[in-house]
Amino acid sequence: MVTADVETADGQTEILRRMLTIREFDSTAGQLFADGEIPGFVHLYIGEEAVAVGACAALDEDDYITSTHRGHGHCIAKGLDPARMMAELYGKRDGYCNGKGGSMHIADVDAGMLGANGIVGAGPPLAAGAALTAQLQGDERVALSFCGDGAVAQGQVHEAINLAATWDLPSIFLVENNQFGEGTPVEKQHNVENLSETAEAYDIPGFTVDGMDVVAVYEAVAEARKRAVAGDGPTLVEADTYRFRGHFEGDHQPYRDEDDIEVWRERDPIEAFKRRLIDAGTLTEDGYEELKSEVEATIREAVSFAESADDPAPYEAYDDMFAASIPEIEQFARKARTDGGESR
Amino acid sequence: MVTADVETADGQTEILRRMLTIREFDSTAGQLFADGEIPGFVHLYIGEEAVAVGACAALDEDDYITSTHRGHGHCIAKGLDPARMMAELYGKRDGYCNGKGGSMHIADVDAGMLGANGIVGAGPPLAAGAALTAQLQGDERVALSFCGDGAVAQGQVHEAINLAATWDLPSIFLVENNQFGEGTPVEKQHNVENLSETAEAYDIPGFTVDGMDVVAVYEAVAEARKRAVAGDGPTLVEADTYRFRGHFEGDHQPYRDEDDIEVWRERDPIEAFKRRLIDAGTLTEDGYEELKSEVEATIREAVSFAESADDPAPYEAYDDMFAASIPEIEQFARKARTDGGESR
Amino acid sequence: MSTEARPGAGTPGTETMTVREAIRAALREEMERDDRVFLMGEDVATFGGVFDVSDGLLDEFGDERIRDTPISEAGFTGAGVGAAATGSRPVIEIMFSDFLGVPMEQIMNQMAKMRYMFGGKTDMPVTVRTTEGGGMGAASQHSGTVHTWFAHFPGLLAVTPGTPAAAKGLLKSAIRSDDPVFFFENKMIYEQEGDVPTDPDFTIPLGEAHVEREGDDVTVVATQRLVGESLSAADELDGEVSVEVIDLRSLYPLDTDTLVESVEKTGRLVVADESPLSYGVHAEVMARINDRAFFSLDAPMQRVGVPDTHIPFSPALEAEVLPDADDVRAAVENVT
Amino acid sequence: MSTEARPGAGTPGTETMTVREAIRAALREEMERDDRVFLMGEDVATFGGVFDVSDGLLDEFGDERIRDTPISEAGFTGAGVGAAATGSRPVIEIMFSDFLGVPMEQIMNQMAKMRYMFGGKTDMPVTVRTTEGGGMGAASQHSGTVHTWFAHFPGLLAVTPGTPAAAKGLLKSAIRSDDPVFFFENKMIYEQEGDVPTDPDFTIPLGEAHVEREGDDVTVVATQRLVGESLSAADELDGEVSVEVIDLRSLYPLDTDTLVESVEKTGRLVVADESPLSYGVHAEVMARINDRAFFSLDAPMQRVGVPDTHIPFSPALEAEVLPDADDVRAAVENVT
Ligand SMILES: Cc1ncc(C[n+]2csc(CCOP(=O)(O)OP(=O)(O)O)c2C)c(N)n1
Ligand SMILES: Cc1ncc(C[n+]2csc(CCOP(=O)(O)OP(=O)(O)O)c2C)c(N)n1
Ligand SMILES: [Mg+2]
Ligand SMILES: [Mg+2]
Repeated sequence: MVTADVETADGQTEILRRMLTIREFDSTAGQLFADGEIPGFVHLYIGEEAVAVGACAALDEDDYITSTHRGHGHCIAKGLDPARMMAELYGKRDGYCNGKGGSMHIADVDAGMLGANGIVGAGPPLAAGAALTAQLQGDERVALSFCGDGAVAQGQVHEAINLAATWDLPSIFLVENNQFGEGTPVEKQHNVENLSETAEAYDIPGFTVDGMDVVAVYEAVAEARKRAVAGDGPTLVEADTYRFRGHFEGDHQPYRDEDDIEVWRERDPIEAFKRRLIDAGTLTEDGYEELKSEVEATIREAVSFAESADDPAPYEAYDDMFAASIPEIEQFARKARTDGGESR
Repeated sequence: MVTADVETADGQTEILRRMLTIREFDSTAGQLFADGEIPGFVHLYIGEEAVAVGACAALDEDDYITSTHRGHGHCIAKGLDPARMMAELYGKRDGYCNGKGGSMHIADVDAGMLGANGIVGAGPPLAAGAALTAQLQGDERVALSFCGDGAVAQGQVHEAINLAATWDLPSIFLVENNQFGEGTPVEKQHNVENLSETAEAYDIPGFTVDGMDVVAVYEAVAEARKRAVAGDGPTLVEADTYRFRGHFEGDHQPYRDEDDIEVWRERDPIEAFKRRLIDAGTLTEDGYEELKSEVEATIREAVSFAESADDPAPYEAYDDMFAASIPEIEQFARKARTDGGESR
Repeated sequence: MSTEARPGAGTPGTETMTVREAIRAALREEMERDDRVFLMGEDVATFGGVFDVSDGLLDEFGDERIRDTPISEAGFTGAGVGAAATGSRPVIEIMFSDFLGVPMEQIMNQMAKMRYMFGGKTDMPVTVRTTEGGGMGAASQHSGTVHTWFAHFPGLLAVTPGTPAAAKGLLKSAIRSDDPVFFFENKMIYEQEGDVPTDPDFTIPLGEAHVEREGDDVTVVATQRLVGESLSAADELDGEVSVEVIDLRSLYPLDTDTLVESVEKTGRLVVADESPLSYGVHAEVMARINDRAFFSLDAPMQRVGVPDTHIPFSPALEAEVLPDADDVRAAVENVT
Repeated sequence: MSTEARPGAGTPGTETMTVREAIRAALREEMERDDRVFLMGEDVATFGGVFDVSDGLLDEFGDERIRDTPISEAGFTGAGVGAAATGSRPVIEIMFSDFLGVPMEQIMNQMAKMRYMFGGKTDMPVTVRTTEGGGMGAASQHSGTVHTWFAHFPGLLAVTPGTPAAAKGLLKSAIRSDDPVFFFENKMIYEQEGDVPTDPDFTIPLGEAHVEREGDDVTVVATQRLVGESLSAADELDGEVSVEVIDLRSLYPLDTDTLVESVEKTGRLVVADESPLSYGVHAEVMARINDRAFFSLDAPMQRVGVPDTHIPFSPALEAEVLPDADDVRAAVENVT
């Protein structure tokens, strides 16, 4: 069953809410990063909301996804809690990874979210594996892997799709073509016009859809999911989209200028969907504003949750390396527990 | 300039000679391996001669090739000396690699032969690099990479072709589809009908040719070479062929039976080319027998050369690790030179 | 009992089998015990594995659980990681350890790190089996011993059995473990025989070394093929020098206690392992002794390994760089 | 002289520059000197490298020689190997050392082995630059220190500069070398300043350690960021303990002579390196001292490194596992 049905009013509201939540979460995260509240790297999903939301809406709650370094959107679209996400960005104990992962590694395996991933191209093989579990267990789960246009150049993406195609794994490969890998435009990374042409190398269906249109993404993924569940193997969906921010926060973007971005801002996926619902009479401006306020409140709460959450204690650095107790690590953990840690 | 012109009588004889040389070399190597004369692994090229010979005939002498674990055919086709090849199989000092490489690593960099390779899929990136040197130096060299049907599943093959396509590297990717990767048939490794469909993922020309027909291979590679030299980038050529022997010598071949092989034996590439020349009046049965005797003599001489060549001295194990002199290795080399080696 | 069973040589509850048979028996028993376990790799099914280790298992378990893969080590290793994170228990065969470079990204950044990065929110019950070692003229790309990499990299466990019993017991523990375990098979000892317990509950804990032969004068810590070579060297030296031989068995975790106890007795240490010497397993074993038994040492510790070269093809050269009983013996003589 | 030149602080023939500038200057000088040299990697050209190391070089040398690549580390590293075998002299940037798993096959089986397998019939003049280390909250997949792997694997040279001068001199030697050299840049010291010779013929030989500070009581052998941390610790201890600090500079070959000479004087050794401790660089340095200066040692050797964990994201946790001056100081105090 889809998690948000694009045909129903409730589903549409939910889809809009998720896109707004991503936008608000990431705008806030960008600000907090600039303010020095968030350490490390942050890659924002602003402009690409329709891709994650359209795709995850068409999935079943039990389905798996794998994500990328630009993972906040996928997390929210898959139903993760913005408060625990934000706490993770802050490196707090109540974050999804207890502060060990940060922005690039948010995961909730029980929710089918197999992790944001700092390695470009690493997700597709993981998704193939989740799909293999589903196939071996004979259940109806599907695994969808998000990856960027740049990632398509990676060998392991090729290997994963070939494996999934050969074994008819219940899987979907969703390429988020946001026109760049860091500062390198897609034409300097690939020779094809559309990355969906890659599907030909595996004799699987491949489609390019408008990634600024949440309905188009939803429909393509819904179709792909049907095929996957029917045992017909993987589908490759390329969603054409654009990132409105730099590659990471702090990127001075020597590779493009404001005008380039402006063209795409006019196709803002949230604006577009809102317009569509208003035109269809399913949404009012007031209703939209109300939704927006709710979302803003959610994110404000997420930030206060994150701010007030505890830092992990130094000795927690030694937890979770292994299921088993390993003497090499235990000796340091013991010491940190007694002396409070930091200097060994 | 091509190394053997399929349009001329001399070229045709040369092509036939090379195919016969491969057949004779590998039949002999197989026998010697069975007799315990050759250590390690030996992968024979018997049945696939038209591929290497057709391809290398269409190349210029200065062009580069990269090869595979099944490399004897590529070596001979590229003009390497069977005597030094056989000496390498014996592990002798006069072998191409001074005994350090064996069957799987025969190389002659000066002759543009960048090595047989024990790693499935490793050749294409190397060929891309050789083509990059050619491109940077602005000369007319081309790099051709042989790889198997199985290798096409490897990520690094994908990366290499994508790189070559994006950078218009003067390169040719020649897939030898001999229907198996070890004991696994091509259909269990790939989902496409023809591996040349892979070319679509890079928007480069891709062709499937009859790999039992040396002229077909020659023509496809000659075309591809023209494109490469003109700056139009890589071509993918799939040659459909078959290996008549096991994956390696000693393979008991549980994955196929004699009948499967028989079908392909009827399309023996040497027989076919001989027939064609005889039918065209360019070759007589006598001429053929003479050529065959010459080739047999060459291989007999290669074997006696190999047999009578010297084993390397133990201390030579320490040569060639680095261009520089490295104390860590020098200490052992010194010891081996003084005490004769073997036990340290 | 494995189909290849022969009654154990004198020891009750054991049977005599080769290392190959021991590994196959461990696979069979664990697949029978837990249907989430499956084996995948290149030519492990129809072909039975290039070293015949999984021969026959396809017929017993079918092609869903004994799976031939495309030649895509990164893809299927990554799929193993994804499968392990979602409740399966894959055993992955990488035909030769030299090929571990292909899936290394999935190993180092996903398999090894996922549990930690996710704050413990997933198990990673995956076993990677692979072959190591020179001695069959397979040349540099099919003869390497790379296990130090996996012992060093955080988040992975690594074992290197030297006997059939260790092979069976450690592989069973590896498959039952919720952590990723690398299981390194030296390809020259597949035919080596020994007594192996038949009890399907027999396992050997990860992280325990084993004294194979007691002695008083010198401790030899060995791995894989060099366990047998060290035992031969000890036999040869019998009467002259009393040599204690320990099969290290697990590289990580490392059983420092057993090693320290032995060196406290003997005061002398030789480490024999087929890794290249510099930055190899040897150095870590020595470092542990330095940490915990420094004042027991009577002489500099010795190492026996490959002298920082690749493994050359020619038998004349290969014999030069591969360590054997003579090298162990020379090292022992060096410190006594 | 680099464009960022500032007159050296007092030392004639030098200029003061950061590690980043030193690396850039080395690249520039070697590209000017030899037109077979080129740089390739992800976003090294238009973007100037994610750590700005190659910033400006695109304008100076053009996009043939400063090349942005697709995200294909195996492909372009392999292309670097193929290019090196055919007469080019590539410098390859792998953005983070954690990504070295992607091209590992090309590194271990092609780059490292080609010369040997071919019986010496090719040179392999390739340099691989990459960044290592924790300290910026980049989490486990962007903070690793993996250089032990490359020090261990036969056929590769590996250097780990700790100062701007070492960075410049070693990178120039690496590029001029006909062997593959891994050049490991700790990302936390890019801003560290120091005096660097301006002579374009200035190089530092591969395989030479350097005494950064003389002392009598304890030898601290350090790498990368920990060179500076060790110098701070030595300053703090000044008066109490006289600490000799050595920048190891080259992991392979390892300058055993310089280390032995120092330990023969001090009798005590601390090894400080950001690798995970087990099977790390530390153990090999200790093993060399065991081999050659065992009888000079007055106390067990000490190691300072990462305690076998990955680098966690949270600053609170990251500080716990990352070694610093305090840890070096504690280790020094442990042996004195
Ligand atoms: C294996 C690997 N190589 C390089 C990087 C550095 N890197 C991080 S994101 C990125 C660009 C990815 O581009 P794309 O796949 O299109 O995703 P996008 O950032 O556009 O969402 C690069 C090169 C990495 N994280 N992993
Ligand atoms: C990376 C890697 N994986 C696996 C192998 C083992 N192996 C050697 S040859 C081979 C089959 C190769 O098939 P193909 O590419 O079709 O070449 P063919 O043997 O048919 O010529 C395999 C799996 C290898 N050498 N390298
Ligand atoms: Mg992108
Ligand atoms: Mg094949």
